[in-house]
Amino acid sequence: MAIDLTLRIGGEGGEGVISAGDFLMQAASLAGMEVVTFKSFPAEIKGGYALSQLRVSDQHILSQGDGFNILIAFNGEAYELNKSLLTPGTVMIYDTGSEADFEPEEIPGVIMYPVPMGEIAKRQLKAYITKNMVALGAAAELFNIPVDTLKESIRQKFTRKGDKVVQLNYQALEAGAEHVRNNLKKQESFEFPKPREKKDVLIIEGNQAIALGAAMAGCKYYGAYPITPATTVGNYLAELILGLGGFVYQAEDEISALGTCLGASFAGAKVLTATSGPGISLMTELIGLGIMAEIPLVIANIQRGGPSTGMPTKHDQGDLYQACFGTHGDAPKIVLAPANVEENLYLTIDAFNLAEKYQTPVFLLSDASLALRVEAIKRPDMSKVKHEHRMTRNGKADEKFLRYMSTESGISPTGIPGMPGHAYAATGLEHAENSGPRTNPDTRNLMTEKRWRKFDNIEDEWKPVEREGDEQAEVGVISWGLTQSIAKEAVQRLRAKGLKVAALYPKMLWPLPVKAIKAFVDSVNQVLIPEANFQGQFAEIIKAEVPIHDKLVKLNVYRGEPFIPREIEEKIEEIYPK
Amino acid sequence: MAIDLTLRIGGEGGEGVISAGDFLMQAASLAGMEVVTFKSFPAEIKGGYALSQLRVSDQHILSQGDGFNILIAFNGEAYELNKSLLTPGTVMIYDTGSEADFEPEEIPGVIMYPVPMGEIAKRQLKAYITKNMVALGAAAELFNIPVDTLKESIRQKFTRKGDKVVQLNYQALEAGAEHVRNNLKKQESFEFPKPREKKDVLIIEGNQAIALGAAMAGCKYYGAYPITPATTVGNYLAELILGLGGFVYQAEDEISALGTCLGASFAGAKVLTATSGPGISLMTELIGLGIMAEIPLVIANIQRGGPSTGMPTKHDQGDLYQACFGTHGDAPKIVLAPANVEENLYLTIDAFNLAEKYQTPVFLLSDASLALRVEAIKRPDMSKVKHEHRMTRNGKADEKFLRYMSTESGISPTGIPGMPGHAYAATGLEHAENSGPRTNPDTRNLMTEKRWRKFDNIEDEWKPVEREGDEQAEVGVISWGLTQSIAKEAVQRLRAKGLKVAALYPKMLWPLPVKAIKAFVDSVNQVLIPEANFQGQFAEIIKAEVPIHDKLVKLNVYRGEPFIPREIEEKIEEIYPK
Amino acid sequence: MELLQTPIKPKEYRSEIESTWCPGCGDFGVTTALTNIMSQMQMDPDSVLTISGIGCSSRLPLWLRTFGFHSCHGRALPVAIGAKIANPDLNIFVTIGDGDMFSIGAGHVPHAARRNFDIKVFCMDNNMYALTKNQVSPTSRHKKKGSLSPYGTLDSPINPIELMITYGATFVAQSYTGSMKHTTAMMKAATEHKGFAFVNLLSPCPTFNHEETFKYYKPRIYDINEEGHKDLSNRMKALELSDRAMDHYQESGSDAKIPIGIFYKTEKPVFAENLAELKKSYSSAYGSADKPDWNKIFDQYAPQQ
Amino acid sequence: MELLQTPIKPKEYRSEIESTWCPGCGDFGVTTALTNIMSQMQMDPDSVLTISGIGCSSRLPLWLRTFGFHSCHGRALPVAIGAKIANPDLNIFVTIGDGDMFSIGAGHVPHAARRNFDIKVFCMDNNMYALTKNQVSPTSRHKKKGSLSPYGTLDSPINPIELMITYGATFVAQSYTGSMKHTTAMMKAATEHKGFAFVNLLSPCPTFNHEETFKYYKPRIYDINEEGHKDLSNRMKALELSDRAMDHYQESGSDAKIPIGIFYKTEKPVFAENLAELKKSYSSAYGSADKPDWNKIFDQYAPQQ
Ligand SMILES: Cc1ncc(C[n+]2csc(CCOP(=O)(O)OP(=O)(O)O)c2C)c(N)n1
Ligand SMILES: Cc1ncc(C[n+]2csc(CCOP(=O)(O)OP(=O)(O)O)c2C)c(N)n1
Ligand code: SF4
Ligand code: SF4
Ligand SMILES: [Mg+2]
Ligand SMILES: [Mg+2]
Repeated sequence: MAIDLTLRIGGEGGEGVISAGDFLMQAASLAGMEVVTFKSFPAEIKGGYALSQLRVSDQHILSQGDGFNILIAFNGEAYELNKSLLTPGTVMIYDTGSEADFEPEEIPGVIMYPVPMGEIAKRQLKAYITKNMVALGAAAELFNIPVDTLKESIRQKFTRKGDKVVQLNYQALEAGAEHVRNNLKKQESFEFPKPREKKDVLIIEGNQAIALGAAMAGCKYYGAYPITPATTVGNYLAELILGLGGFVYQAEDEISALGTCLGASFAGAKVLTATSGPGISLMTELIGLGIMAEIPLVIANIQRGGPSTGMPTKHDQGDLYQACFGTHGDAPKIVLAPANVEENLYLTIDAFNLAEKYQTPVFLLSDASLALRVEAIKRPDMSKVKHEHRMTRNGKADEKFLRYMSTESGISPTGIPGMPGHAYAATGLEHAENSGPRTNPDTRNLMTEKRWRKFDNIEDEWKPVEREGDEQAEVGVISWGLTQSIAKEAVQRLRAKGLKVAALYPKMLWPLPVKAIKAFVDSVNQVLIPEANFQGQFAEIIKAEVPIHDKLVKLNVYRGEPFIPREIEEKIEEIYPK
Repeated sequence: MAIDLTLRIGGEGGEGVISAGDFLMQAASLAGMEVVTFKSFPAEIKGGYALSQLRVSDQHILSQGDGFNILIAFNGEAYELNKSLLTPGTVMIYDTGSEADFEPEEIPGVIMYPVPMGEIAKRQLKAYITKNMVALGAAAELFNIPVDTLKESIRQKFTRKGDKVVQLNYQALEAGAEHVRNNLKKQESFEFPKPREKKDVLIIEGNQAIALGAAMAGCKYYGAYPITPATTVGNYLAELILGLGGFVYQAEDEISALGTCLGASFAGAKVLTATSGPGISLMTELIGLGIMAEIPLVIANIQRGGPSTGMPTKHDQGDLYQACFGTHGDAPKIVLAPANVEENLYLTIDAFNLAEKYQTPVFLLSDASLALRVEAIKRPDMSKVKHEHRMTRNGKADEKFLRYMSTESGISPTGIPGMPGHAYAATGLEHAENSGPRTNPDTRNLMTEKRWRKFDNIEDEWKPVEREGDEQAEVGVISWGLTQSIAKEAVQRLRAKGLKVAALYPKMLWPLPVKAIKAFVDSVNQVLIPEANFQGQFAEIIKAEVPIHDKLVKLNVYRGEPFIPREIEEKIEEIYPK
Repeated sequence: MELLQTPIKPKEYRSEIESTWCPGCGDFGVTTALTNIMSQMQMDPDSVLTISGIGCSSRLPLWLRTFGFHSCHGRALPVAIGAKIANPDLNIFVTIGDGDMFSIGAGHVPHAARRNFDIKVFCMDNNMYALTKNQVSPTSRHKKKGSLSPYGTLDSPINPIELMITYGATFVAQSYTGSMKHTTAMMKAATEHKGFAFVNLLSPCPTFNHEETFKYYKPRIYDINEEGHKDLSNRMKALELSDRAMDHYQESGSDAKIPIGIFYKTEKPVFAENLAELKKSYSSAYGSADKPDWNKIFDQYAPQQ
Repeated sequence: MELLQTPIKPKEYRSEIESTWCPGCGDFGVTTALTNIMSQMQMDPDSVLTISGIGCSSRLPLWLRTFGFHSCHGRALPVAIGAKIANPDLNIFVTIGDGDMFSIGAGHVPHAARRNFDIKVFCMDNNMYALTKNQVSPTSRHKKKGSLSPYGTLDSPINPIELMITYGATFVAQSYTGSMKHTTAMMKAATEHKGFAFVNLLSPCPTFNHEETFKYYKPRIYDINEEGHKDLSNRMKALELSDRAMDHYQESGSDAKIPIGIFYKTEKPVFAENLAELKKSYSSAYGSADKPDWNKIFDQYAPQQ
């Protein structure tokens, strides 16, 4: 039988919750397992509730799962916050002894393994910070986690701190295991999948995938201002891009960050910025300039809870409206949204290519959960990666150059500083084909239509939608971003149960792939659109184009945590004809 | 028979085109006529094509009209740009003689009155700048414009420049009239309405009405940064508000402008800012803060052509999407749009009251044409003006104050610095009822729902919609902003012809008055939504809520000029069942 | 909310909201100094408005039982200005970070200073961005490492003291949160100053900044006022002194001393005074500002004969 | 586009787009000076990028047959920085107004200057906002009238020269567009300087500004370099000199002289040099930067044993 195990670690930020999870992740992929992580940081720098979750399987994994099989509770807060999920059949390893700040109740059917992790770390190892290792050691012993690979990943992380630190951590691991051997009896049958042949994978975090995708796409300039949860895109890119001849520029604010991106792109570079809602808000004016002057830009919005400063570390899909409609005036652009870490990488590459081809700003909408999710993805094959470059005139230097020539496609050949015979002045003013400012009605009409015409056939030129499930279904699910990966698991579960369910997974949200959505809607009796925002922003955007009002069921969470598959599954079952 | 006369003056910016129009406007209203003006400034500081148009009638006037009866062409450009509108029955007074730069062709049916305005001004009066007065004098003689009132308005304008200047202008006026008497023969029957009893009106420009409305609403702080076409709101307010104990603060940019408004409103003042698209774009982040911290704000967006710098002096209705959806996150707010100058005044007052009542930012969407439109409106009655004030707790100082208490209405009593026992720290972070930052799912859900609940019944609490026309109609028109005043004229013309036509005029665009729109849509067979933007932004917003996809016909202009009534009239006739 | 006892003790100026700062954070000293000063001056907490942007340091207003506004990153000064114009009687403290003030908020600073608003600005300068987990800020030394410049930044730092004097602030001082006495003295002098007052508070971040620590500062600090700088209104002298404030950043002069104390102080009419005068000249324009004669206002727009 | 003749004449640097400036506008002088300089230096127009924000002055790039970017209000510097980092070979001119630079763009200036990008900034200072029809700017004198402050502004002006020196610009000068010779000399010296160069160009607006006119400036202008200021790298001296640059704004000293010339000039590595060095140290990280060994990159993310 397939093994599908989810282990959650909860505790106070700074207690090693996140790093314990990372070691498990490393070890599991070293052992050739499939893995997906889910993490949640507190808003505080130190303290606050942190969560790290690992789902391992010998099969392909779609989402973070519905809950957990095993909880490792480092403190009372972790226990309290997860108590409701401790259902019969789940397991809890928890801190006990002299350092513990809580004492759990007994819950019928829940298997409890008390481990004095704090006490062992403090008294026996004289190093309270090894508490997470003691816990790991206990878990390893209980669930057959390959200790060698665990040690290997610990060694890699701590080796630069010296052998003493590595050994101390090994000891803590062993102490945890020993405590289990001496004091506890395994009362359930959970265990990690068996180690198997190592696959040729990369272990990548969401934001890291954007950074790597950008590098692979030929990005040579990244201008940004730090903001949670986007900063790490730049962290990952800073040295990588230098080795590729590019640069990460930390600007004085987001306006400047995007301004430098516009300048660098105008000068010919492929550019990226990553930010979150507040940063996008500040960039709004210059995004409009990119649209008016037709300058390629890739803008990653790692969404967090809004409005305003909101919840910087929490999951939310509330910035879709802004991406599509935030700029003043009639302002065409492209909006993409990846569903998982692998898509983060490949859609980033697509974003660069679309930006170059259509000479336009392209949004990439990720979010705080996807930013931190770690997956083991297949090693990319660079020979299969395509690179688009903006069309330049390459004409004779003595031919008149019309930068904004109203071509049939709406895309006009451009020039790059340094190219002879291509000099032109870009402007945010309405302009004539030669780029000179002009406000007469005919020019205005010509240019407005040209700017929009570029995108007339984008849905056909680039198939931005996937579909799965029954050709004619009772319920069809449309979702976007991280929610897709969760909806997918729900849909597959229901189909396994024999329900006639289908799903549509648009990767491009704007311009809306209307044809594909129309066709999908026609093929199902009800449409469920689950989204992690209050308004149901994508549902509304679809409704404006496709009259699904009667078929539509919205499902929204806005609590700062992603959907779990079961919520979508249950909603579909609820609306499914009985 | 009713007199309805439209006179257009066209020429180079700086030649007195606009001031000639203003004198006519003044004179006409002094004579008790109904008047509406339409003006268009060039983008250049000096030079460029300027247009001033006056429509006078003895009946109530709705819009700027379809074209003109009389053109006064100061130069060749004005002639060229208006040639196509010189249809049989129209009249052109034009510059001729030694200073003229053009010679018009004869157009069959068009009556031509050559007047050497430049020459008379330069040679006879030795003052080329009086050219516009010579033209006015000629027009006065031809069309029976009351010269006394014209002189009176000239006197009022120039009196502080000294009597010599006044006399010179009088002479120019007389010289123009004399030229007509001596050289031309009236060949048509156009004339101004007869002077009648003076009405108790105010002559007000669009932006001036916002300024006056704000003053009447109790605005005590205006923080802004100059931008065309919004700057004049502040110009009009600067001294007025000082006399009322308030202040106009010119900030270093729009971000700062809105930041100061937030601070002033937090401190208890009623505040306004006015800007245009680029300014709103920069304010986006702080608008979100106003929403999250629930701070009353009135934000007037005097729209111009976008995206980016676009067309600063041109008409456009392209910022509706941004007003409704521009801020990151799920961000509720109110969006109003006035249709004419009088509404500019009263909706501004409403905006202040709504901001206070709902503790929220309120947008007022005007535009570059409405900004410059002049109307004679009824003198307001201050005793009828209501003032809402934000609800404060007024509790005992020792009771626990929960600034963001989740009340049934969603509106929470607030406190103002200086009030004992109300101290709280506003924050853009998600927060608990006591205003402390909090990110747990329950609090998040509670607060998100509270923020939205405020607006659940706003359509019923404040009837933001007018309707006119047949109860069951073949065609129903929905429009917003300035386009309403034009659509109204079209609808009334068609109803006079006996067509079954109705119209809905929403004054609040967001939250969308869904009930009224649904009821209206149900009562008509087709829906026409004319808008001055490319995407049909309001139509799309409606479609998302009300499935009118099959009934809908969009009509869009995005050329930088408002609709004329005939365009809407003809479109309705075109889709009207034959 | 509890009723306050008179005299109000420092801890009564603290709110019920618990601090989220790390143990050992330099910013605790600023909170303590501020509540001490308010207590010493027996300020009515309901007349105090504490305003911040975003950052670790900017959380400070949340810990206080005064009115507070934790606004957006970089926007504390505009918010403060609006509040002060709307209600000149408020005592306004701006409590922010080096990044908030001199990076994203940099554009507001010269304009706030030159207008001489009566606002006290306390900048908690930890020489980097803490809340976003370790990036360089405008006050970071050349070559400092941050998450976006792990090789050491190419940038050279700004000099906050010199800038503020140049901008026209009428009170400019520096202190170090390792010395509660000096910090309190400087913040109090600023609070007592009438006009735009700026205190740069060297406030170590033990979690992320392992260079500019308490240990680093302690031996380097010296008090310029004690050591003879008394001619506080001499702008050129203040500039010269401030010019040396960052010498310790130079690789060559790494044991250079770090000046704390009042660099500059001058008297100038504050914005509110100028505005009050202006308002007075308009006060009878329509009868009275409070109960204006509206028809007198409307008449201005009526066609006149 | 016409082929260029060698040597390229000044007027060949002009584009086909016609100027919309008013007759008599001071900014014409800047355009002329710039085309003269480019011709004197025989710059390849295809290697020149002229960048501006929004304002009358900011229209300048449109009149040139170089690459140009008429960006958004206040954003010329960030755009210039991005372009310069992406292509250090470009010759970058930033041509903007006093409002664009010191009001809405104020936050970018210190950061551009302290990083010493090799960019030439020519600020056309007409002491007000012209394009929006007469408001005060940060360089407007106290009590100047503008449409939003018809009673005369309450603000005191900033001092552009002093600010730029404080910010770390490595070349700071002032000129006056009434003197084509001096304007050209200053702009040329800036262009020849390696590093961040700033020239404040007193450039009257005859349409709206009836105070700071050509007539006003002419008798007040004096050349500091001719009158003895030679020790250009002396920062303190430069600050002292600049301190007096706005004396003519004081009501008491209304016939004070107005200094033009080079205030400050120093040598410092430019950003591009530091960056080139940094890049070099990473250049063989993956084989080569141009043709990297991608598997070497991917290996960094592979679980290792
Ligand atoms: C518009 C915006 N951009 C970025 C951020 C992320 N951010 C929060 S605090 C901060 C820097 C804070 O630095 P500083 O002001 O020095 O405060 P510290 O944390 O060091 O006390 C940044 C970049 C934000 N909140 N808003
Ligand atoms: C975001 C934004 N705000 C405001 C404006 C309006 N605006 C255009 S130019 C200008 C001021 C220009 O002043 P300055 O830079 O001194 O140029 P000048 O016209 O005096 O040459 C303003 C406020 C704008 N274009 N964009
Ligand atoms: S991270 Fe640094 S600045 Fe922030 S609270 Fe902790 S110690 Fe203080
Ligand atoms: S308004 Fe002034 S600055 Fe603008 S073009 Fe005319 S003269 Fe020059
Ligand atoms: Mg800091
Ligand atoms: Mg200017």
